[in-house]
Amino acid sequence: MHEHPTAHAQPGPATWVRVLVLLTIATILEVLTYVFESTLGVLTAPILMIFAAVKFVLVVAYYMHLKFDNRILTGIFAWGMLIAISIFAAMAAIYHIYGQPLLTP
Amino acid sequence: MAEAAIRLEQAGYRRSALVEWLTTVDHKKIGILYYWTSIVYLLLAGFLALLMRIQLAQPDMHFLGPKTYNEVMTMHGTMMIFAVAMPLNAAFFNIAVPLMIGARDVAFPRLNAFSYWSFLFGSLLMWSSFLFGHAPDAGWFGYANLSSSRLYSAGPGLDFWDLGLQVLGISSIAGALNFFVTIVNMRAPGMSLMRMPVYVWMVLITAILILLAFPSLTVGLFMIMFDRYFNTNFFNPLHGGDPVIWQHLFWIFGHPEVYILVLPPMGIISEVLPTFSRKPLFGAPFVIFAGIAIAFLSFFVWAHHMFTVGLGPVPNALFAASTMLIGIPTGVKVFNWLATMWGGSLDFKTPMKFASAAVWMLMMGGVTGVMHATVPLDYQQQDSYFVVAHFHYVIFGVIVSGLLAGTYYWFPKMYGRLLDERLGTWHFWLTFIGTNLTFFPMHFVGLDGMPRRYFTYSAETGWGTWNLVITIGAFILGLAQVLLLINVVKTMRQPATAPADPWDGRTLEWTIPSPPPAYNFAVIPTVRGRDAYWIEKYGDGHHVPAATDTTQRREVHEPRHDNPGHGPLPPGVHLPKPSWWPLIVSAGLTAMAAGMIMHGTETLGPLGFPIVGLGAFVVFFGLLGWHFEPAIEHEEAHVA
Amino acid sequence: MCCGEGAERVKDMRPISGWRRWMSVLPLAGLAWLSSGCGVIGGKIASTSDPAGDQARHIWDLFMVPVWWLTVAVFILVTGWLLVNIFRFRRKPGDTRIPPQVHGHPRLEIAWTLIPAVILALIAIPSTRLIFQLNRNPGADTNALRVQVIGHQWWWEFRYPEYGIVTAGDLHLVVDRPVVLTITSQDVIHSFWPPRLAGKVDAVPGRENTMVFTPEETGVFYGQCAELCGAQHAHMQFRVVVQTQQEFDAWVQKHRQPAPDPAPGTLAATGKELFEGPAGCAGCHSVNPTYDPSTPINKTLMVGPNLAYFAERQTLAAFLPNTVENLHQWIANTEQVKPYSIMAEKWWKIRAQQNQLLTDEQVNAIVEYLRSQQ
Amino acid sequence: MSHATGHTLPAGEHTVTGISHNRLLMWTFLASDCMFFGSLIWVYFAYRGRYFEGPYPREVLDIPYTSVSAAVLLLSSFAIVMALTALERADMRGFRGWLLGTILLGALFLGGQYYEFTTFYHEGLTLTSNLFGTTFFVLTGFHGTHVFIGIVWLLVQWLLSLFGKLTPAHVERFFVTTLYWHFVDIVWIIIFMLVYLMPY
Ligand code: HEA
Ligand code: HEA
Ligand code: HEC
Ligand code: CUA
Ligand SMILES: [Cu+2]
Repeated sequence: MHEHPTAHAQPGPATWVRVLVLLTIATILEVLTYVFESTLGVLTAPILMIFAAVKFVLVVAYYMHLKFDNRILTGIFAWGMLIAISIFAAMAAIYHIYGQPLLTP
Repeated sequence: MAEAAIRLEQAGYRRSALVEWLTTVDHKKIGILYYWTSIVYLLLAGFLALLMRIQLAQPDMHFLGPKTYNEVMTMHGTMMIFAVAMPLNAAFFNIAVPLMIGARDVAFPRLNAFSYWSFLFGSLLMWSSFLFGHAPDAGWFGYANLSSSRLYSAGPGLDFWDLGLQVLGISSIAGALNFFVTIVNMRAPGMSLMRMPVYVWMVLITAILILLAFPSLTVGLFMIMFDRYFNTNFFNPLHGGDPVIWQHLFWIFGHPEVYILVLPPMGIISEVLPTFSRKPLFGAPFVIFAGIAIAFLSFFVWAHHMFTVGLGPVPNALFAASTMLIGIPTGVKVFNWLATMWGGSLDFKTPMKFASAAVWMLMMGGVTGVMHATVPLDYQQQDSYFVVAHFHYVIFGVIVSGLLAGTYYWFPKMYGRLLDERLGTWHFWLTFIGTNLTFFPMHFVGLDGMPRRYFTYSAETGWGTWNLVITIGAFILGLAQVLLLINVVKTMRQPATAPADPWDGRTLEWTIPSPPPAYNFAVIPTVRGRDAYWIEKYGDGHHVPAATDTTQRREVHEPRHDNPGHGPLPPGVHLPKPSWWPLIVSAGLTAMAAGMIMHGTETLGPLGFPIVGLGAFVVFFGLLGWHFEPAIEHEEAHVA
Repeated sequence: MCCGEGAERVKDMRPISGWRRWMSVLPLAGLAWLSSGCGVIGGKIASTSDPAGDQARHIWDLFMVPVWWLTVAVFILVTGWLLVNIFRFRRKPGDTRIPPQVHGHPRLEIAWTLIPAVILALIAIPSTRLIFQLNRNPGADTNALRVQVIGHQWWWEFRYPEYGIVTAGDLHLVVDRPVVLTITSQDVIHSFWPPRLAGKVDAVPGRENTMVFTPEETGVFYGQCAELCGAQHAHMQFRVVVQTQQEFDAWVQKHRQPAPDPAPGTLAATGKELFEGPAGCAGCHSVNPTYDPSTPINKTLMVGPNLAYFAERQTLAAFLPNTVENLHQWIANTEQVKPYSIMAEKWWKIRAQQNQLLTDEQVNAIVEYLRSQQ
Repeated sequence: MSHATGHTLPAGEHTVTGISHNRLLMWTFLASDCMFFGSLIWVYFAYRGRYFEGPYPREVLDIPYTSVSAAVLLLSSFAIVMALTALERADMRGFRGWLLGTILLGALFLGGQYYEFTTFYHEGLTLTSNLFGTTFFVLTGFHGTHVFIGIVWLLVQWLLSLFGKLTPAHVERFFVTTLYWHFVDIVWIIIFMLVYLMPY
């Protein structure tokens, strides 16, 4: 079970800076997506989600060391995310696909 | 080796008994605290049930008024779930899990104490609502907007409920984190996951369920709090709010919650049946996997409590299907238990009686669960006594019976004494008969259309006859629980002479004296299979019993030593140090909740926020103190 | 039938002693008793086992076949196996034998995974079919009667938008004619449940639910609120009056007009004056049976139930028989009759505080007036 | 000194997995917190568009402003990971510098949120004005509370290090704090995308 320190290059400030650069670029692209919302149309939402997911993964994998750390931790966090996401996907379906419209007060 | 060490005197803390209990971080003591607190609550909440039963014994009774009835009913349900079933389970987590995995304590002993004190204070806070004449009265699931609007539930009753549950929720989450880490990180060498006792497996799964289920309740309770205190619109239809959102949040928590309650007792059954059948658990990997499957599925069935809310046919059909799926792994468990007994040498000691009855009652409650999952039937059954029958069969029949089995089974590990068998037999039979007499006829009145949460009914409904039977059953059931107390009192008067291994047990807790010394294991054992101790005693075909394998020999059946808690520490063992901080932090937390409740009242309103602030202050400095205090006895006061 | 089966099974087992044998017969005998329906359930005003509407009938049929009989099968399997275990493998005194240490049997595991799966499928398929049938698109029933059902703490309001009629407490329906109920609430969540006619549907504020069924017998049927809605949740009944088409038409005709005013000088006329004036009833109650049918379902007409043709009603205050004595009690003593009700809280108590409770004569006059509403 | 990624346990601790108790606890807690923020976010979404009176999101949300605060929080994540590396290398000056930087960036974010909230209040968006106000303030408010707790926690550690009570021997404990801080950051990544940028 014990994972030996892997052959990954020991991450250090150089890695952190690189990740920061990527994060900044992703954020800029995100805001640009928002600006060009009308041109992108229905694509806006998925594009935004992809950028957010990229940022999310970068922080979790590098800054939070999951990439270098014991796999168990990745498993724990991934299961938490998975359950949360699937419940809320089901909720979205209940509310926005099958849901009867609510009354206007 | 242990012999020699025993004669030394343990240095350090000799405090008064009271202080010792208040500051204890020993999982065994915390387990006992949990145990007795929840047993007292069982009697109190059971007493409330008896009040309800008197009121319902006949049509048009005038024993409890409508409001009082609702308060009694709500407090019965809420306290039974959150202050009896949850903490009674936690009691056995504490009493048994570290012993079963061969650990000296839990991973975070002080956090463990914090869980207990938060549970105690949170539940006392909620009980205290009776003293102020405003107990919560919106049912245990407090449906919005009845619960979320001061228009429909005036007075602080629902505030007690909301904030009390927040404190209890924090207690549960802290406990779950603790046991998760303990089980993952602190197993004895050789105890791989698949060699872990099934009970420990169920506790692990339960911890995960708690961690993933409670946040949703917390969020919902915050919303009710905001609606009540700050006039937000979460559940206010006049501004577009949808009360059904609360139902989703509650049942996303609430359904996993019922498995949080039932999985550990199922684990107890999975320990008791093999022990008293002298056979290993049949298909243990399947039983474990069934537990995992139940837990996973339980997150995707919540809307079966909402079939009549109007979600539409498609969601109803899907949730019905996912709900029915749970019957399959549960069936796997039931059949494996039955197969465990098959061909065994069954010794019907009291724990075995309760455990076998629980298997049967799981079937009884389970099949009515499947009827509820059959949506059209649920259109008739929902919110009727049929549901009350269903869940009392699983709750009383499985959870309480399972925990009573655990009580008789592990009592030697709590007190070094064996409970009386004859009284135990009486206790069992009265409980069994009482349970069925109380909860079986509820099916009939349910099918005859009696809705739950009715404080009275008229004679023309024809519900009177069976209700009388139910009431009689409830009194028998109540009487039966008194026998447990008598049994304990009688047993405690006798000397503590229980052997280390009274039942010819299979797991590690039976290798150490009853009750175990403060440090549990003088030498941490090495584990060679799921039935770790059984293998050492009798072998299992692959392994030679320890008796002939000198390399594995350990001191078993070691005689009890007087006052083991104060024996000397074996070399190299560090015990966690008693601490006041958990108690202080819990008190601060509860003060914050109490302040919030005051804020909602007219008379004490201005005091509210200052007390919240004071509580926050206590929590903050309590945490600092906690942080600075060395965690381990004899440890240099190094600070981090 | 089940009884015979049970008895045979018991014979197969090895009885140990008389009382034990008796103990094992008991549950099976009880089961037989239950399944034969020996008066354990049914026949009462609220029984789901005595359907008088198509929805309740379909549900009861599904309950009996296949659900009940499959349940019996599971019951017999588990109970039987458990009893065999208990009697056959009980440890004899002095027996120190260690039984064979059987760890499992993968093929058995597969079997008892599959068998329940099959049983569940046998339940799930007809169940799903019935779900969609019961939730059928209400638009299809062109000849259906349409009624709006509105829950209030603690009474039911019924609006017939097609006729512009509003009433409370009694729901008038036509036998063999489908009805589409549109259900909501104007305060907290309630649940509309006429057990002999249909299942229940929640009345949720801010939501509009529908329920479709066809009453199949004429008569007066009992209904009640099934979702905890506050102190008087138990006293939130209604009655469904199922009539022939002619009776119903006559009822509608009558209700398009208010009841004629009481003759001047009678006690009832005094009552009317009181009702509209000093007693303060008209602030919450209307005696006009019609309303503007374009009113949205979530807009309140009046705080209290409509009292038009009150004398015709089956119940009073959603739980009492509608008798003169009860009505008198209600007006004179609202707080005692139905504590926490809005009328008690917002009218009776306030009047009591101001020492302005109605005198006995005044109450009599109002009772007389309301009884004249027929 | 040991590297945080190297699974070196604090002195005296032995665990089956090689993961320290604290680290395992924190990750488990974060998995649980996913459900917490998940619930808040979906309630926000269930009510999205059910705003019967103004102000409406697009009237009040100031994207350029919030983009900057989002960047500030990202930067704080960077700062804290730099602090961690410094601590691992026993560079206490660097550690304190980066940690202070993190705290200041966090405070800047909170200040920005405070300013944003007050502006919204002036524009008529309050907790009770409509469902947008209710869900928006509660969601972002809970996030802000998490940030606040993080700041207090970091501040305590910074003070400890000033008095020499937080040393490179405590790198594991500090690592656990950074996990919490990063989590608060990733929650904001999601909120920023879903609440601010997502088209209405
Ligand atoms: C310990 C608690 C516990 C357990 C284990 C269960 C188990 C189950 N419950 Fe229950 N339930 C509650 C506690 C529990 N429940 C509570 C407290 C409520 C009410 C809440 C409230 O409203 O206040 C409730 C309500 C409830 C409802 C909502 C009813 C309503 O309000 O309308 C439903 C609906 O589907 C349901 C279904 C089920 C199912 C399908 C199971 C299944 O897990 C059962 C599976 C078990 C078996 C099926 C028996 C063993 C299996 C075999 C022997 C195999 C062969 C069997 C078959 C093929 C059928 N339950
Ligand atoms: C752990 C869970 C648990 C347990 C063990 C029980 C145990 C019992 N419950 Fe209940 N019950 C619930 C959980 C539980 N219940 C829940 C969640 C609800 C739903 C609430 C809601 O609708 O919101 C409910 C609802 C509920 C109702 C429906 C109320 C209604 O809808 O109006 C009824 C009615 O009979 C009932 C009865 C009983 C009885 C007779 C017992 C008996 O088993 C109790 C036996 C024990 C005793 C009787 C104690 C013995 C003590 C003494 C004899 C001494 C007296 C003590 C002192 C003076 C201190 N319960
Ligand atoms: C504050 C508003 C209010 C006032 C004023 C009021 N009522 Fe009521 N009334 C109600 C409400 C609300 C109910 C329904 C109570 C319930 O069943 O819980 C009701 C019920 C009734 C009923 C039973 C109706 C039914 O459908 O069964 C009668 C009869 C009645 N009121 C008569 C009167 C008379 C007569 C007066 C004046 C003397 C009066 N009410 C004044 C609110 C009011
Ligand atoms: Cu209305 Cu219960
Ligand atoms: Cu459930």
